[in-house]
Amino acid sequence: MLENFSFRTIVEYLPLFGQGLVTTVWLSLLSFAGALAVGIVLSAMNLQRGWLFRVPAKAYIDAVRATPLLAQLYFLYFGLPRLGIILPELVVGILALSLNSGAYVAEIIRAGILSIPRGQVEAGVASGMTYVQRMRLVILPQAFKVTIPPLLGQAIVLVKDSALLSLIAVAELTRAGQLLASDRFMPAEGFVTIAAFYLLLYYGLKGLAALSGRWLGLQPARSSI
Amino acid sequence: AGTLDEITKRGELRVAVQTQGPPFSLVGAAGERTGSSVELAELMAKEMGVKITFLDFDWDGLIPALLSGKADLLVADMTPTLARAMKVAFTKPYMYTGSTVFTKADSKFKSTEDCKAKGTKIAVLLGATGEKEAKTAFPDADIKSYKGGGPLLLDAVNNGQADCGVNDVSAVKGQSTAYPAGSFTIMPDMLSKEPLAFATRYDEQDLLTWMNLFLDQVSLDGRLQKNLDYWVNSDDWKKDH
Amino acid sequence: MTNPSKGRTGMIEFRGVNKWFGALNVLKDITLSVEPREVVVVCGPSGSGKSTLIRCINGLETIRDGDLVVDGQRLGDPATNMTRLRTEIGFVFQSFNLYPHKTALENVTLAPIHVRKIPRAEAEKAGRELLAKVGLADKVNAYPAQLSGGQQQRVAIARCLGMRPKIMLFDEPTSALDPEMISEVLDVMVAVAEEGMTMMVVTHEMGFARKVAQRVVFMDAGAIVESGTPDEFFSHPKTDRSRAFLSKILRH
Amino acid sequence: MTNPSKGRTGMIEFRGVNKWFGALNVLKDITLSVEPREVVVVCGPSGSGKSTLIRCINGLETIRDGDLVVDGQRLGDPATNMTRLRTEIGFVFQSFNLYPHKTALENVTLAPIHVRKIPRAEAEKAGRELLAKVGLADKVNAYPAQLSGGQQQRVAIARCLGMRPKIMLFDEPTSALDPEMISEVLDVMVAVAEEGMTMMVVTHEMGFARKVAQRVVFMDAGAIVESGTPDEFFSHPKTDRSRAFLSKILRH
Amino acid sequence: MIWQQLQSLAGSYPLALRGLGMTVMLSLISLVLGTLIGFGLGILRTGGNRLISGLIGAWVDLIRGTPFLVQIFLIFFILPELGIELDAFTAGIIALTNLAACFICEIVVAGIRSVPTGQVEAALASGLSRWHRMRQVVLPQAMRIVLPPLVGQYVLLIKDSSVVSAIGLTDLTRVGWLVVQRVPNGLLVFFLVGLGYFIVCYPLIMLARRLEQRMGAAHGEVQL
Ligand SMILES: Nc1ncnc2c1ncn2[C@@H]1O[C@H](COP(=O)(O)OP(=O)(O)OP(=O)(O)O)[C@@H](O)[C@H]1O
Ligand SMILES: Nc1ncnc2c1ncn2[C@@H]1O[C@H](COP(=O)(O)OP(=O)(O)OP(=O)(O)O)[C@@H](O)[C@H]1O
Ligand SMILES: [Mg+2]
Ligand SMILES: [Mg+2]
Repeated sequence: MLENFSFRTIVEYLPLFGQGLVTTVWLSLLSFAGALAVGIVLSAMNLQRGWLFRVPAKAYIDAVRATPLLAQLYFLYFGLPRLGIILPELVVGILALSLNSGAYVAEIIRAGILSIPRGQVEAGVASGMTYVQRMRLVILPQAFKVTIPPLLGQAIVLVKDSALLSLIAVAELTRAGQLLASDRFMPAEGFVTIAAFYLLLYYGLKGLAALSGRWLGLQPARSSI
Repeated sequence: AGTLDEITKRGELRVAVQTQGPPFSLVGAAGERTGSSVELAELMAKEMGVKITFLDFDWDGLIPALLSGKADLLVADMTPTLARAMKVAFTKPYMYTGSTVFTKADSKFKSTEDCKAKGTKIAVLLGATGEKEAKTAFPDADIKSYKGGGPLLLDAVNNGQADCGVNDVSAVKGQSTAYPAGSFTIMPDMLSKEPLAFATRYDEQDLLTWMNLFLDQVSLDGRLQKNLDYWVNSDDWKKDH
Repeated sequence: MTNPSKGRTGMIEFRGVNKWFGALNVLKDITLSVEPREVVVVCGPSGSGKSTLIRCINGLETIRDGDLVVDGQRLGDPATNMTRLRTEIGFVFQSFNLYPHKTALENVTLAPIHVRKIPRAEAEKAGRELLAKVGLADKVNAYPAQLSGGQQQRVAIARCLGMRPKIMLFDEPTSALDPEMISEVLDVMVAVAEEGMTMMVVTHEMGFARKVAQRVVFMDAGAIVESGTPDEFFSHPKTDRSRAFLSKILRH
Repeated sequence: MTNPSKGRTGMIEFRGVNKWFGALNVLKDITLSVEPREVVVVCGPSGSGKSTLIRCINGLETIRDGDLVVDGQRLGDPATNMTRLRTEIGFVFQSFNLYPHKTALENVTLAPIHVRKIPRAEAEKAGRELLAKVGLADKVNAYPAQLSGGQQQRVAIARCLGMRPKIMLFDEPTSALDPEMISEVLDVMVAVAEEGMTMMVVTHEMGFARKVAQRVVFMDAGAIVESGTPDEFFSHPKTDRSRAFLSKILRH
Repeated sequence: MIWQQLQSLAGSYPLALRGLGMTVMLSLISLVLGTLIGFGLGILRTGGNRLISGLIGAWVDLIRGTPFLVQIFLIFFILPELGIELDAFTAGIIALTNLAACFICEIVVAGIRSVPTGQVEAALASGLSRWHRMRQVVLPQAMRIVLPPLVGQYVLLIKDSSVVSAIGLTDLTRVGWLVVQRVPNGLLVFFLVGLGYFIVCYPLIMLARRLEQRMGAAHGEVQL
């Protein structure tokens, strides 16, 4: 397959890959925004003392983590119409990605909040702040800092996961490669190109993570033991 | 030494299949691999006097398997387009079929013409020839490409995620049997007439020649027709699988 | 700055207070009254319950039985609004606990703006004055990480003063500091005491105790073992335990 | 226990040592010689380079220019086996740095078993004796988290002694301790000094300096500003900087 | 109709069991191998050698940054062109092991870096060799940080193993695809597939949470 590797065909398909890339980027962005929303709500529920909110949030997070995205996607895609809800594929896809990533985001936020030293909470309590004030003024701004890098890690996962949406007829990046593979029978060209584009996105996000780390003044990791 | 020598020496014919669904290639209730194409391949191995090994790939893996030499030939309900033939060698066609349009029985889309309306949601299979044809036949429609086989197209149309589906007529007929009779309307007119063929590599000329001869033979002695009558032109297979 | 409170009773009144952590009785039948404008130093061996004692006063720990009345309000009483009460009590931690994401000035103004609802401009003006008072006029916009330990602790004290509390509690405010920074913090504490603040200070800085405390309270194993003026306590400790303790901390 | 070394030169010899952290010159032209069996106390304000100075001796920091000769071996010389040399040098940290997942005895025997290749049984016997010597015979099987700070630091000293080093370095060994625990650690250090160990001790415990040090070295801003016997240094500090420093740490 | 589909599904249980077996087998082997290799890579990556550390870093990035499907294709279909012929199962194991090793390497690196500098310095100061420092001092402490995300990563890898169906292995997800040909009810079929994964993964998630709580308790986790 490699000896006849045809760069010309790749160039010919480049506009298609371009469109796919654009779709992947904006649907990932939307899904990530959704995941943040879902994650914030879930982690807020998860941090409650009472079981009423905590238990459903935990159950949801576990169920999402323990099952493949594919199953979740089909669950929504085939399941919603049975309830009479027919949504466009893109919407279902973004919903599935948001609901899936949201569970992971919730865990990241929770870990971030719990990483804030006890003394910070006590300082807030001692100066007469209410729970909401403490959260808003003391804990969340600090937790925000420590959650940025893992959140960007989750964004990387989400971008790669979005490839699964090609299954429900969303024309994103992976699909462009599949098209090249099936129209021209050039799988190597198709998939290597996809890989290159995903790698590009990966390095973009990684660079962003490094930059944000520097902006936020996080310590660079020690390099050797 | 040619591929045929190799196969004989190996004592094994390696066939890549894609399990697209009835009637060409499916997995029966007990997990057995069967279908029209599958039985033809088995017949080939029998005539060669070797045993057969099926390599089961999804669409993504099918072509690489052939091109990388993991499989000797590829047996699927595949249309030999000219673009594809730039890469792999197709046998002569062993049957003709074509894409057709189907809708849910009580749909407001009653004919192929109805489906040409702007914004109609049309389900096709990713990479299948039906995808191309739908694009030309329904330029104003909203074409949705699905992966994972014909039955999912039926499911999408049945659920209302698409208004119509376009797929190989034999596949639609075969696969709609999983639904209560009369669930779907299959339009009588065809979007295209297409051959189906097996594929192998261009560096396997001996095997290609042999396969063409095989197809001639089985159509002359009626075994091909028997296979097609059982699998494609009737529901007889449902009784056994 | 202070606001001497309602007549008879002490500003802080422990009456037979007990506290348990699980099976451990960390405060044993504590009875203690601190008058308005009084400065009380608490000392004792590690684990004797000093921190727990003062943390009860602003409700960072809850007590099991006995009464604890602060500024006339009984803790644990449903009628007592703890959040309100806490605004009357400043608490200085051993480990400073400044908000690392806020500048010195923001640390000082955060609670006045959001809890006392003082207009930002006014709060900032007061904040600058307070920082100047603790000798940090030039560090107004520095973040905690840019300050030495002694400077951080002085910001923490200014942060408490910003709420104009009636009571200030200190939990070993100098023991996380380098030796040369201890005096700069003690100087600020002395100044606060001299303005008439009611203070309870857990510390082993005996120089400070001699200078400003009206009373030294010695705790051991959760109980108040001895209590008296600094002179009495340092010159004539009454119990073996306090003698042993003093010999250890004063020897080197 | 000690093993006085090869004749003329000091056990530790700094000759014109310089060290930079980036643009910061943290050690400036340090020249200093420590004789076998000598005890040298290093003091000075925070950030003056005291820790850096003693960390260079066992190669926890590397120097940029100048010579540093320890026990006759020049650091940075390819012929010098640092890992070997380090076994001759015990280092006691401010924050103890006991291995939290090992018991007191395991902390003491880890290096003897794996580095000195002493049979386990023998190492454990020696370890128990050492723990007894620092007053912790009953804590042999306790984990660090179950020990007080003073106890942890005593285990850390025993851990160093277990390697039978020729030199012991201490970096503020008591400044993370509660006041009553300081003396128990200082007592152990005094005992070690009295057995004739070569020691360099960064500390502000002036009682200790007066008692066992032959020399006090005062550092400021990376340079050795003054050096003399404890009596000279405490009674007649020669420079303004040392006077100012002493007034701060001795005042309270 | 649902009833008929359920009956038809029930008939496919041997296939489903085989698929589940394949998923478990693949995951088990590659997770064990991946853990060993991942620890090795992690230790090398935190070592002093910049070249080795840089190479490992670049490799991990490459693997994390590209779709697993592409990796598996390269190993199964392209390696033969270099004369390395692998059967599908071996190729699947190699691809998954490599993926696991790369993710685990990152976790191990984070764990090792979380061990306080003082611990390493204490070990250095007492003359412990690099191997003993790792073995006796750093790794045992790093495990506290490593274990919970490690188990969490196992769950992700088990789910990723479904991609091997592209090279012709019949794992649990592939069984779903095959069955849906005959029983065209995506909701039902993939619900059951999800259930299969849930049965394998949920205990691991519980384990990860238990570990996290144990570690958290040791650190004194707080209520807000
Ligand atoms: N949250 C807690 N849970 C259980 N036990 C606790 C808790 N906090 C403190 N203790 C225990 O209560 C006792 C008193 O603790 P406290 O911190 O009040 O002592 P302290 O006198 O302040 O000591 P130090 O000088 O070390 O600060 C100790 O034995 C301590 O171990
Ligand atoms: N790893 C490092 N990187 C950069 N600068 C450092 C590093 N370690 C120490 N320094 C700087 O070097 C100077 C000397 O530090 P050192 O720790 O030796 O001082 P010290 O006298 O031990 O102070 P202290 O009493 O606070 O322990 C300080 O200004 C410090 O900020
Ligand atoms: Mg305390
Ligand atoms: Mg130091």
